[in-house]
Amino acid sequence: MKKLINKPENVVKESLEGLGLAWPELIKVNLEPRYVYRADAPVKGKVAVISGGGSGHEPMHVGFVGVGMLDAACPGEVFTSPTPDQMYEAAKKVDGGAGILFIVKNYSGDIMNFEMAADMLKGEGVKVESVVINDDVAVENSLYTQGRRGVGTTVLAEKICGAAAERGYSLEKVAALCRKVNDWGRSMGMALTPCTVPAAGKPTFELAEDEMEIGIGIHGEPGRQRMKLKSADEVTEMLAEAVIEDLPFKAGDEVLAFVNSMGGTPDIELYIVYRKLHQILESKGIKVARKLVGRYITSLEMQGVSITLLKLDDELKELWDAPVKTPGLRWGI
Amino acid sequence: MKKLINKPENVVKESLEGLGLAWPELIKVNLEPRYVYRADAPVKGKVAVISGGGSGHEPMHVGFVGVGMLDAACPGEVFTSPTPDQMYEAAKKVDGGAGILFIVKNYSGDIMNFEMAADMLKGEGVKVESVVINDDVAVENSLYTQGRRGVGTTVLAEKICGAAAERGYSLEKVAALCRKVNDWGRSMGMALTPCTVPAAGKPTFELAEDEMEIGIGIHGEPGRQRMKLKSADEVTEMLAEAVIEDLPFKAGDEVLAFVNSMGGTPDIELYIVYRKLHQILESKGIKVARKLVGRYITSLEMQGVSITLLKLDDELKELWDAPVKTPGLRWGI
Amino acid sequence: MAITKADVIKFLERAADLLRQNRDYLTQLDSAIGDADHGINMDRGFTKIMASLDSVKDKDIGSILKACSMALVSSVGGAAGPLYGTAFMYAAKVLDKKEEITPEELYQALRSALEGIQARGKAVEGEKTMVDAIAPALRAFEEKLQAGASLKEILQAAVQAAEEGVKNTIPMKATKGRASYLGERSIGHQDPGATSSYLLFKAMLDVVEEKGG
Amino acid sequence: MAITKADVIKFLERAADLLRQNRDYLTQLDSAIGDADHGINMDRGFTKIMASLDSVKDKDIGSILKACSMALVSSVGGAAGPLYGTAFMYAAKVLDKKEEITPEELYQALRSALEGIQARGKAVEGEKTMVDAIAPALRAFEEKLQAGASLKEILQAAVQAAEEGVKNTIPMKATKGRASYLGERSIGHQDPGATSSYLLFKAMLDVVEEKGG
Ligand SMILES: Nc1ncnc2c1ncn2[C@@H]1O[C@H](COP(=O)(O)OP(=O)(O)O)[C@@H](O)[C@H]1O
Ligand SMILES: Nc1ncnc2c1ncn2[C@@H]1O[C@H](COP(=O)(O)OP(=O)(O)O)[C@@H](O)[C@H]1O
Ligand SMILES: [Mg+2]
Ligand SMILES: [Mg+2]
Ligand SMILES: [Mg+2]
Ligand SMILES: [Mg+2]
Repeated sequence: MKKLINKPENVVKESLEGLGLAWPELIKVNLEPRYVYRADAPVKGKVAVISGGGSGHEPMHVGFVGVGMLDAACPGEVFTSPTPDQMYEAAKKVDGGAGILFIVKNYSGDIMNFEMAADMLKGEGVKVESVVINDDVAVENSLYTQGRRGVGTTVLAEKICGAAAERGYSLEKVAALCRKVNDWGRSMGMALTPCTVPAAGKPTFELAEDEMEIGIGIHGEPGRQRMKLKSADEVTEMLAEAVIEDLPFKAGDEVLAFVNSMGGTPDIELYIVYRKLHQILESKGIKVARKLVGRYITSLEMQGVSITLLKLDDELKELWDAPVKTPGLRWGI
Repeated sequence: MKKLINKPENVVKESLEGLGLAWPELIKVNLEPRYVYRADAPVKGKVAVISGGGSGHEPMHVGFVGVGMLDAACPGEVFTSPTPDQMYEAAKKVDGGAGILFIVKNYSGDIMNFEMAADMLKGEGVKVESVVINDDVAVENSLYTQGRRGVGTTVLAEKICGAAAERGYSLEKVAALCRKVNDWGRSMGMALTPCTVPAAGKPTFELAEDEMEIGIGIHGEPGRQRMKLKSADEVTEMLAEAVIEDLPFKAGDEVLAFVNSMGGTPDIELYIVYRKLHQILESKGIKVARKLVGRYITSLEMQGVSITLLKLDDELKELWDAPVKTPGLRWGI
Repeated sequence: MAITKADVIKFLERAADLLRQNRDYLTQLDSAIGDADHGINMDRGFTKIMASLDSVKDKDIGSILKACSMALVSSVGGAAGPLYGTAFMYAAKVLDKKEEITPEELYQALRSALEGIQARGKAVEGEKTMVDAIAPALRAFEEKLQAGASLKEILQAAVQAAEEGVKNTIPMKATKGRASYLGERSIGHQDPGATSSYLLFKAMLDVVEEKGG
Repeated sequence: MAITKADVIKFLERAADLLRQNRDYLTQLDSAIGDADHGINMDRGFTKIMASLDSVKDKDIGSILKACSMALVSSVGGAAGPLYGTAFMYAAKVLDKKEEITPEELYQALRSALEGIQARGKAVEGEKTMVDAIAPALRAFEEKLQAGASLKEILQAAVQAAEEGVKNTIPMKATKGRASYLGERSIGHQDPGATSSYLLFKAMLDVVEEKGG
């Protein structure tokens, strides 16, 4: 395992300390229990948007705390859901009196831990709404299973709901908006290489030099299919087709096209994928009204890419464009 | 070689096409010869700031074209200097009548190609100033050699000079400012893993599972020393000490601390390095007045990190804070 | 033969040891169909239990198990944290104020623990989870209990049933938890959570066997 | 024996072939002390020359070499592009309007080319660059020329001197170009640019030998 770390067991803690030292104007870091929160929290009268999940997906979530996005983020160990006390304490810290929105990715661990925190808070009279993001089309959707994983749409939901909260939307309205974003967003990812959880010390899976994994999860969970490495255009087609036909996205739709690096894939490759995605969408009469290209929801150093499409209306466009100032996403201020 | 590409020979072209499709509101892409330029160029009466170099270091340089930073960038093949016709054509396109500043990294190829372009432009009466960035303390500085490589300070110079040009600084003043940034900036990098130039198909160098390369160049050039892998804190100390003692940076100085990923190193590790750097600087009485943490000057998918320190005065701080809107760096607008 | 508070503490210590020894094994099982952290998670949780025992070890068994629940919930995370945390919490309720417990009370506590797991995780048998080790173990427990067997015999039967339950998860297709994302591809792999549940039964048996009960 | 325009074209074709064949070799040399692109760069440049020959092949030799210069400058990039581009430009000046050239004129053109390289790159012999192949080759060329040798003999001597020049770069410490960043660590490696220069001399010899001159 080759990483710039000290001890595996200190990775999350030291990284959070670094984040706090780097961005004192934006965020504060609480270490016991672990959460990152807006330096100016609580913002009176504003719905507080909180998310969290395993670490190793940075900038998501801790890098999205700040103005116009998250009020707090609760990082678990690498790829492990955070514990209820983290969400409970974070919520107490950032509660501005207008209620708390939990944005939860659909993993049984995340669901259960956020649920326990919500129960604790509700017991104390705090208004809490939880919205579960489950946008990964790689996973068969079924009433009889855990359902789809939450992936790329989470980033977009955090931005859009953060902007809505900043504008004074009520808790019910922010939660409804979050559900709309989840309903309108679809994703799928793939990996060229695995990643190594520091505490585990060896790669989560293995891929031969000429293989790739289609439909990979953001924790290195095996995907839909392992197959021979294909060209960027072919990979993009595979991912885009699966995503487009799932909603389905149709001619005349306006979308946000999000091309995301799993961590190790550099910009030069991301833009080759973006190029093809843009061409595919145009050829189908789907208009790319907004885009996001970069590393936003990662799996440590894994090489690979994910594609997320989000259908847009005027409300979503306006909220997407609203100013945001976080370590990981910033514009307008 | 595992990459999301189509054909090695099309990597730069297709990536530029993708960049252009993604950011039409900011930039335009010219393919023959290759350069990326501000969509609103030429800006009348403004000094045009142009840089360029081999591709593979994205977002530098093409990702830094836009408002408040570069007017144009000329990308060569991967890790290969661009050709003079690129800089010549780009300069003609963005010349607003106030002259052209070339920001050139100190590699013989870059120097010679920019020099040829400058000669061609001067022959036509265009005012051109060239400033060479040579901030890499890993390389011994000597009158009798090529001198130091240009690395991390280039990013800072492009931001600061871009802001100055936007504010109406004259060509002479922007060039003088650029020299000041170069004089006050120092960098050093290291690698955990090599990278693979697409056209070459295999890694530029090899490192054993327990080895790292200290003082690596951004093209995978061997560095000062190959040694056993050390902890993040030890690596940070090694880089920071070399950088600090070179200027030297002293107690009471204000600095911009820039922790840069070589491409494949994820945020979670970068912030562990930032943490230690911040602690080292504080312990020496050097004040971190500004910071930049992320992937800004990369070597494809190489894992590793570089540290750049830039001494700051009020002018540099103000120009650093000025609004910038490019694909790779954005704030304030 | 009654189970004393000292036995409960020994059980926790033995469980912590077993989970530490099987840390890599559990993690490896989880890497095949999950995210390669189950052993790390369980080890972290029981290390936390060990660290928090000192302040509660003089209280009643219910209080001790409640402290374990808090330790697990606040340190394990993932799916296993809330599930095992809830299990200990439900068991603690049954054993509230007890300084000693009978095999019958142990059975009631374990039943309650399983109810907690199912209330939290909504899994039934056959979904390739820890329930597939615990439910058969409890059936074996009950049978032997009613037949008047010794605690040692009871736990031997429970451990054996748990072990079979673990093996039975191999051909199952997961429909709960992270492994369910794999669909058909989850078939052929042993469930890590069922395996850690088996280890907890094994820890109980070890303590009773050592005691010579 | 005079060198015709057809010979010049054959030389360019042969050079393109040789550089294509040695693409990986040159790149590998560059990966040891540079950035692993020299073979790729040279191949790209001479491929561009081949593509641009059609439109100039009926003009004089000077014009052909000037077109080569433009092709190299606008396609090679790196250090080699300006250096070889300038070399061809300087050679073209000497051979302006010529339809045929004598060995003496060839010598003058090559001298001028070296001057161009040194004006552009500021390197002198001993700095571990292409100059270390070209300069000794031209000394051998001049010596044989003055001794009245045939063009074939002249070029054989030049190629041999270039080859020795290439070998002599191995123990040198680079003080120009990308390899100079390595300082002492550049010692022990053969310079890629010197090697490509040797190949250009070799291409000239091959054409003359084939012609039977
Ligand atoms: N809904 C559920 N009900 C019961 N057990 C579950 C459920 N979801 C997951 N599990 C158990 O949890 C185990 C995984 O635990 P762990 O790896 O620690 O958590 P995570 O999956 O969040 O990484 C699985 O092997 C399974 O036995
Ligand atoms: N200043 C110089 N003068 C003469 N030759 C040089 C000079 N700098 C570099 N070279 C030659 O260029 C070669 C490298 O060319 P190439 O790899 O194409 O360019 P780059 O170093 O920019 O990648 C070196 O091997 C050396 O022979
Ligand atoms: Mg987990
Ligand atoms: Mg090069
Ligand atoms: Mg797991
Ligand atoms: Mg080179």
